Amino acid sequence: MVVIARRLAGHLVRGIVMILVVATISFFIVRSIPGDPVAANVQKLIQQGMDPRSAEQATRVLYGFQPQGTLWQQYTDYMSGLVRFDLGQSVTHAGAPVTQVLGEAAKWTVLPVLAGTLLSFLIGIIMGVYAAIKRSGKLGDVLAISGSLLHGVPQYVLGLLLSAVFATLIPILPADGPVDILFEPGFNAGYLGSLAEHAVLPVLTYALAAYGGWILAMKSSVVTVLGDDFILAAELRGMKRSIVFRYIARNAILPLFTILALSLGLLLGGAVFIERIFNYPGLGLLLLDSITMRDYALMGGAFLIITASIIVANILADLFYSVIDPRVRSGEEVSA
Amino acid sequence: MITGTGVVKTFKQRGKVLGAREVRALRGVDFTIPKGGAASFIGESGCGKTTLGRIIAGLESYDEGEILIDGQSMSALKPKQRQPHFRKIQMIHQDPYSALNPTRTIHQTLYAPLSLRARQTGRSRSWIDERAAEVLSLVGLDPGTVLARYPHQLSGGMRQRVVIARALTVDPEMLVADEAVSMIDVSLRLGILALLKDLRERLGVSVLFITHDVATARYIGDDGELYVIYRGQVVERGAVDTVIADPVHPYTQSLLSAIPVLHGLEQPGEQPVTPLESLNESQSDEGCLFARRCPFRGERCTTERPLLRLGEGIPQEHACFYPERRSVIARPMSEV
Amino acid sequence: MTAILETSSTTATMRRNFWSGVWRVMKRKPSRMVGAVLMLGFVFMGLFGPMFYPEQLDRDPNAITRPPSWEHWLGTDDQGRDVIALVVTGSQYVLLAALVTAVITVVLGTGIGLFSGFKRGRWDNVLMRFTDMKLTIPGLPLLLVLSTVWKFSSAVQMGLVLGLLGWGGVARAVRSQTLSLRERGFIEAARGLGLSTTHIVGKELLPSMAPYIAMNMLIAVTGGVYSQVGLFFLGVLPYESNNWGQMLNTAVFRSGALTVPSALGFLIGPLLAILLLTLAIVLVVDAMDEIFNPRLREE
Amino acid sequence: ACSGGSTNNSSGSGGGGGLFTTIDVNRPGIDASGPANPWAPKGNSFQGYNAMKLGWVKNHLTDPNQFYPGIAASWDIAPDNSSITIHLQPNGKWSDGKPVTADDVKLSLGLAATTGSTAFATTPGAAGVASEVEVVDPKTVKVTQDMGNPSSKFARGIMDSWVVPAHVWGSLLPADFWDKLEASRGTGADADKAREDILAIGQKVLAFAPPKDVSAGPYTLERVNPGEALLVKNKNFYNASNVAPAQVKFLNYSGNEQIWNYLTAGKLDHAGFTAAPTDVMNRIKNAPGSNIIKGFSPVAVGLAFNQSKKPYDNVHVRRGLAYLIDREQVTKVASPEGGTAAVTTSGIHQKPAQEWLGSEVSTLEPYKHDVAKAEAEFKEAGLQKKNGKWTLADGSPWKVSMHVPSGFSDWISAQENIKSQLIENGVDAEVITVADYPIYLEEIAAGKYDVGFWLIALGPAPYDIFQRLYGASNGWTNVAGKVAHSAPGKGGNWMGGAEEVDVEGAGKINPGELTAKLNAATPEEAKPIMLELAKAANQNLPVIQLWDYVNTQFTNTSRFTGWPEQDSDLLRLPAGVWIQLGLIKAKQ
Amino acid sequence: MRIDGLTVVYKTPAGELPAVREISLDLRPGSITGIVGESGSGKSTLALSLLNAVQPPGRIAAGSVEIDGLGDVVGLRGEQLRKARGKHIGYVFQAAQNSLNPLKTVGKQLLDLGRSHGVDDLRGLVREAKELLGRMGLDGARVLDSHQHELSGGMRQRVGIMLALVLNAHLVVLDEPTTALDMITQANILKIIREVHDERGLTTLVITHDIGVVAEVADRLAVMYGGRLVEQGPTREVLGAPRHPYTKGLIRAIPRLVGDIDEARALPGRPPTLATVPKEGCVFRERCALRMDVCDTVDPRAVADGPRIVACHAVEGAVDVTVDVKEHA
Ligand SMILES: Nc1ncnc2c1ncn2[C@@H]1O[C@H](COP(=O)(O)OP(=O)(O)OP(=O)(O)O)[C@@H](O)[C@H]1O
Ligand SMILES: Nc1ncnc2c1ncn2[C@@H]1O[C@H](COP(=O)(O)OP(=O)(O)OP(=O)(O)O)[C@@H](O)[C@H]1O
Ligand SMILES: [Mg+2]
Ligand SMILES: [Mg+2]
Repeated sequence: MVVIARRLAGHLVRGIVMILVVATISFFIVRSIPGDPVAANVQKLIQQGMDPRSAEQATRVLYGFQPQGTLWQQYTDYMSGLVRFDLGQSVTHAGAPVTQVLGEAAKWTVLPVLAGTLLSFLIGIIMGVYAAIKRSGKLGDVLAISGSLLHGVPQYVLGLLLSAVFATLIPILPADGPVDILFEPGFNAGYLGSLAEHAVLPVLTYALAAYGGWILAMKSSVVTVLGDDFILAAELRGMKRSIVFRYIARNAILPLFTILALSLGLLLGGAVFIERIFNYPGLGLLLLDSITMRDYALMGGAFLIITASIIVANILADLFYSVIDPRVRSGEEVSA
Repeated sequence: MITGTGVVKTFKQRGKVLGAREVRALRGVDFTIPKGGAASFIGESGCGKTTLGRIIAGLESYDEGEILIDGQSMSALKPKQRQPHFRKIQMIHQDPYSALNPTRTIHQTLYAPLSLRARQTGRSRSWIDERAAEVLSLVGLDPGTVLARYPHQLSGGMRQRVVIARALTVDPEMLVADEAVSMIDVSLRLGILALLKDLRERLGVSVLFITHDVATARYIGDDGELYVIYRGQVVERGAVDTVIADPVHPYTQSLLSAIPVLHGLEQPGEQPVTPLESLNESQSDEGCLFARRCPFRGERCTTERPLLRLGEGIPQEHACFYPERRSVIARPMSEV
Repeated sequence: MTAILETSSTTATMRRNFWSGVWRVMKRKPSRMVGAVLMLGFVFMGLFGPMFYPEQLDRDPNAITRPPSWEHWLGTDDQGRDVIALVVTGSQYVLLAALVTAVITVVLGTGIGLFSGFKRGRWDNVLMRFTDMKLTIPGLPLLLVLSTVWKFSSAVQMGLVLGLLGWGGVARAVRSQTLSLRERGFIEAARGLGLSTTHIVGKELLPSMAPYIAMNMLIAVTGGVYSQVGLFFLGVLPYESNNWGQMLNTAVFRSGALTVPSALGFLIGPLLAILLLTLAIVLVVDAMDEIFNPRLREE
Repeated sequence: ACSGGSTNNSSGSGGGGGLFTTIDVNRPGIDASGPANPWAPKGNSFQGYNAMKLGWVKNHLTDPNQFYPGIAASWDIAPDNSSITIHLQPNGKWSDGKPVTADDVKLSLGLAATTGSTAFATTPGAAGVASEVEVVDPKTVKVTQDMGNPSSKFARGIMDSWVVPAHVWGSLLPADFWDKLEASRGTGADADKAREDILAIGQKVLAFAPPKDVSAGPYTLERVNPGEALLVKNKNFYNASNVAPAQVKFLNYSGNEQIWNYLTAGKLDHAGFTAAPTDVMNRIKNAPGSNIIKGFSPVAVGLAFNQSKKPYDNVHVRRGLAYLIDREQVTKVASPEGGTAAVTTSGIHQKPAQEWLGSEVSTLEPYKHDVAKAEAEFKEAGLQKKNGKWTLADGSPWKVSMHVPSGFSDWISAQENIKSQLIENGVDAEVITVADYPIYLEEIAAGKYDVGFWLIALGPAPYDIFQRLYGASNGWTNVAGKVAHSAPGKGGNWMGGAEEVDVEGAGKINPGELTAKLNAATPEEAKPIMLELAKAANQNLPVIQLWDYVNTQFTNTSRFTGWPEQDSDLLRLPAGVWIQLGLIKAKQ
Repeated sequence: MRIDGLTVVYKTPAGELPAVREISLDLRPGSITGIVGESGSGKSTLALSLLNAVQPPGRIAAGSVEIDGLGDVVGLRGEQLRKARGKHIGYVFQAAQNSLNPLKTVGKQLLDLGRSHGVDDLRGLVREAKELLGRMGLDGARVLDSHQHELSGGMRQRVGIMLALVLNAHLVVLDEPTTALDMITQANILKIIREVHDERGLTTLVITHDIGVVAEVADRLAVMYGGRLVEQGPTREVLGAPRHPYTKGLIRAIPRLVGDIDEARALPGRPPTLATVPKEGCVFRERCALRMDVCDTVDPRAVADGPRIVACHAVEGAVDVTVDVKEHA
């Protein structure tokens, strides 16, 4: 327990430092972005029919939410706000706190990412075991190559292909946002059904994209474990196949849990493509929008939260690992 | 000649974040290896033999103490200046496979140090080739067949000879052979031992032999000295045959008792010594390090640390308050 | 003297053996041949493809986003240009950028990994903390944010940025390889023999890692292709010449490839190119895995 | 004086019920946490549905001051534009049952002043600003214009204002607000302070989230999720009996391609203007019930030159390019449905041009696609043709480098097409996309581009039309009615035009000053000025007008009927206005 | 246990090559038999084939392994085979260091073992295990509660032995039980093996490359070379008077603690690998001082002389009392 607590403390310290560093980086990157959002907004209003002067005034009001002061002042304000979980106000959301906007979007990223990851994880590890057992046969080859291919193909290619097939050629699945508004939100069949229906394509894309990685990781993990002496030893002791299988599975899955947590974190960042393709209003899309709208605070916040989630996932992965692996639990170094 | 006095080495295992574990690998070791002489370090696994060997070969730093090579103090020199001195001491690794670069032919392996030497002494390319052939012949290999090969095309014994040949390219004054034969087939072992002995006699190279197998130590040269090391401390030191025949330290005695008896050929020793419990690294450092395992321990042993000394009419140095000769080793049937 | 002659001749044999080994590995599975052929195809396409087309592609304002036909196997784009011609001419930008990405990734990654793993100590600590941080910051969002600051106006610049962002993984891997090789006797022996660091790194370490680095390089190529195509697809990057990502973007967001099947060819073109490139690299890496497997060389 | 148009008073069932599905194309992303606040950029206030204005601006070719009734049932505009008296709907009510009163209007106009509004600008000397808002009786408000710097658009500025309930929003304005507003239009420290205060209030207004949507419109907001918003019928709406759809579903706009999908699937009852490639358009047309209504859109796009850069400083080069570019082809490739190739380049959309200039239009040079003429112009400009390629006078290479913000699909297609056309005729060209619109605007204003696209002819007010050509972008600033000009490359003059231009048939004119005059001119006064400016634009060619936009509205007749006619002046208004006016009926 | 004509082949790129060839060996009940051989001589392969557990790409090509009360193991399949393992034959793994599941405590693995073999009285099993561990000088309760990484090499090896014996197997195979242990631990383990063997009346097979180990514990000694058994007999006799030239050479090559150093000699040449084992004739001839022409072509038969069996043409000629050992193809 002491070991875990110590690890936790260490991770927290490092995690916090990382987040501060990332926040600093993102702050300065974001501030150095060219392009004048004020001018852009004025032009936009003019094109919508407002006359130039009122467009300017309207824009001034709007951009009053932009932080003021020297760069250094802005930076210290930003950092001290960060400590209070205050990421500033979003310009495009008329001064709504960035955290609130992010929270709203995060829901819609977490849902499909979680579902997709878990789905692909389950299927991936099962197929990975197969691929490992049949590794010298045709089936193993096919599984491995298809795994590599899926792993290799970028998400947007999968997303576009799925979209082209299921939303364009045979339009049986929606690709327009997360849920149909007509259903009263809550725990009712209509709402949940609509939620599920809308989630099919994005989740499938996540799942397919991640599945390849799982199958490869599981395969190599199982192959390693199969080569471990204790498996042969268990067989030679006449252990039941089911028990031997459990030995293999548990030892093989263990390293994958770390990757699982990591990939959850990474997927949050990679969600941009899928959210763009399927109009899923999550963090990725929010980041993309905030960039085109030059909503500095929102952009910085979205970037930060995506990064922070990865850092947190890292920490959780490590802690989880130390809970399930007795070697780590007792403080012994285990090489990944 | 190389001498060491009070060499101390402590490994700090860096903990994850907080706290570090210390391993006291060497606790003040003195040794002298004369030019052309031989010395053997024996001891249980983890007692610090390899560490000491590496320190002597200049591959590891030490925390305290002094090492003199031909009278020159190493601590007084800058790392760069030490190098030529340490080059006179070459290490022969335990695993002859990993000691050779699998991607380079034997010729390439030998060529690199030779060309360095040729450059330093202004000799021609042809000298390099002559010398490469020469060192190979010295270790009993046929240059014609061996030079063009890759390590994996050679047997373990041949590889080990190549390793020795490579060490010879820099005209070393001393070879440090760390478990140099333990990974070599039984039938070939003696060949390597004989080779080392031969090199000693013919080239005047001194040999430091590190092993846990006392019998092999004897084959390097019966005129050599045997250092029995226990938990980073020399507990007995003397001429090889003296120590083998008349060990006085209980630890030496238990080491020798542990040597299997060739029942058809030998008669077991009369007073075998078996330690009371097995080695436990974390036990206290107070008193004699061996006290807890020693069947003969007295009162003093738990409170006071015995130092290596001569005395009590015993020809070898020993670190025991109650030294006593015991006949532990097996005797050939013919002698009985 | 004889030794030298013999050595060179035997090294030649060794090399021949190596290539025959390669051949054997390739032959073992026909898929690998497919991979190699595809790979060569892409290299050829990147190098010479554009030569087969006029600098200004033929266009036909009366036949924009046409579905595949005999004349245009994958249809036409929004300017009435042949999609295949676009894929081929667009490959140069994509592959060049990917190559630059890969080279920088591998050079930086290997350099830093080697340095860090070899020097250890403080530098290692600093570099690895830095690498850790790079690895933690998700690439795509960072690229998105960076794309607003940086004008990736040429393929080389694009590759440069992607490379600068991408070396973390390789550095990590190379470092751990270096650390494990360091522990191997032969590196220690080389140090004991007083061989120079240049020799140790250049002649002993690098060759042992070469296959590994080569594989990383291939994978970095795909990474490079995906990131830049992805960025163009999202439309956050300006472009001057056509490339696959811009094609995807145009097809989806301007030509309605996801709305009308007639423009689907326009979408399929670049998608197919990416799929085939991935396939080629997957298959080749699969083969390399075995070619460089020491167990195979044992035989 | 004008009076409000008639509402469809045919009482009765209105063919009620049904779900009306639409999309707000002007605002990407429906934000689930957005407040029902018409000023908030991501608010969930939908114009014409749950957000009401005093009146709804008609899509008129030339007159900016024509409206359909909204909160106001009728209005009287003083002949000299000095005031407007607004009569509210007699039985106008908020959705919570409270009546809509003149106080609500006054508060709303105050709120408008804080967030930036034409009629309530806080800059000193601004044109067309209200000097007083007077509550005449509970259902009547009178607003007076400050005649120091009048604008013909004054009435529009008032009528085109949101109205929100005072009992919900009242706390936002401090008691001394109107004095502050007054003060803010002056100069000096007090005025600065007042402006600061108003700015601060404006921000509060923008961020204000009413606890509940209280609307005087036909609908109130029921719920929102990130993709969609649902509105339900407001029983207290003054014309509720004529509002047919019981519910309105607003879809999220995340890109044109998505609207295309909805339209081809026949999902939307109405969608505003969305550019679509031909194939897509054909599919949309083939969707069951699909109904496309086209009408006037007071915008045109032009290829603008930076005259500080060679060779674009030479008018013959610009003319040569005008001859060389086949505008028909460009339009066909880039915006076949959303635009018509500009007949000529006058700075005015073709339709109002006809109204303003009448037969004079034909005197303008049409710049019909003509390679020979183009070459002649190039020669005149001193350009040389070598090996079939045009070079600058000194023989150095010439490349027409066009910039375009990425994501502007029709513009990109157009430039790609222009590029091909130019190259085919020996003029080297390239298209460079710019990451996004903000950067594009910043860089074009900084004079970094040689050539780029620029929206022009933003009608219907004459001043607005030419301000795009002879306004800030070309060096003229109009502060408090005083016109000044900056030299090319300075003070935002990125088009690099000279202060005076020679116009055949008019002599030397100062187009900036002429444009400024349009602000307060009556239609009769405006006409000759418009002609002079059109000539200037036509001959001097600061931009080549490529196509005039066509407003394309997509509707679907499967579920509802009563859609506006082609070219209706309702077309640029959201369907919510059509609904509240009682036009839309459920299909029987 | 009787091993008869056992041949095990591995599939390699050069075809199927025998790693164990026509080995016949009797293990007398209650005896400890030691098999020595250099690396690659086929010891582990032989040991695995006794449990019919040769791993692919290897397979048992011929021969039988008869075990009293079980029949021919080579013919066993599936459940039968599984039940035989552990219950009838205990196996102590070559790398017993790693023969435990790193994620489970020893106790849990013990219970798994019990369940696998249908032991109803799991408490009894635990008690038995503690007793065994205690017998080997360990604190049973603590060890059962430990994970693999909490045990030292010697302790793990003892746990391995415990797991092999806890189901009352009477036949125990130990593959390199002391490799990678240091001298003192090795001595301890060997002592334990001897004692447990005697107490339980086991039939034990110890496989090692170290003659010393065999000499210390085994009653009978068999020498393997290139996949063949070249000599077998009572340990003391074989060591005292080796007959096969390989055995002789091997014994001569052992460094000794006393006596003349120079008497020790290395064997010339090097041991064969799977690919270099001669297909016909004597496998040892390349390194043999007594090589004759017949050695090149004819496989020497294993010839018994009392308790001793030798397969060498040179010895065959010298010994006249020859009894044929069953020959199998
Ligand atoms: N690099 C290192 N970091 C930390 N501890 C180390 C390191 N090298 C050795 N040690 C520790 O120092 C002690 C002595 O190790 P050393 O390798 O010298 O023993 P040895 O006598 O050679 O053992 P063996 O017979 O197993 O080779 C051991 O406890 C070991 O764990
Ligand atoms: N999976 C395999 N595939 C091919 N050959 C194998 C395989 N396993 C073992 N061999 C070969 O079979 C021969 C006998 O191997 P085995 O492991 O039985 O030897 P061993 O006597 O136990 O050696 P060691 O002392 O190294 O454990 C060796 O030549 C080895 O190379
Ligand atoms: Mg060691
Ligand atoms: Mg073995």
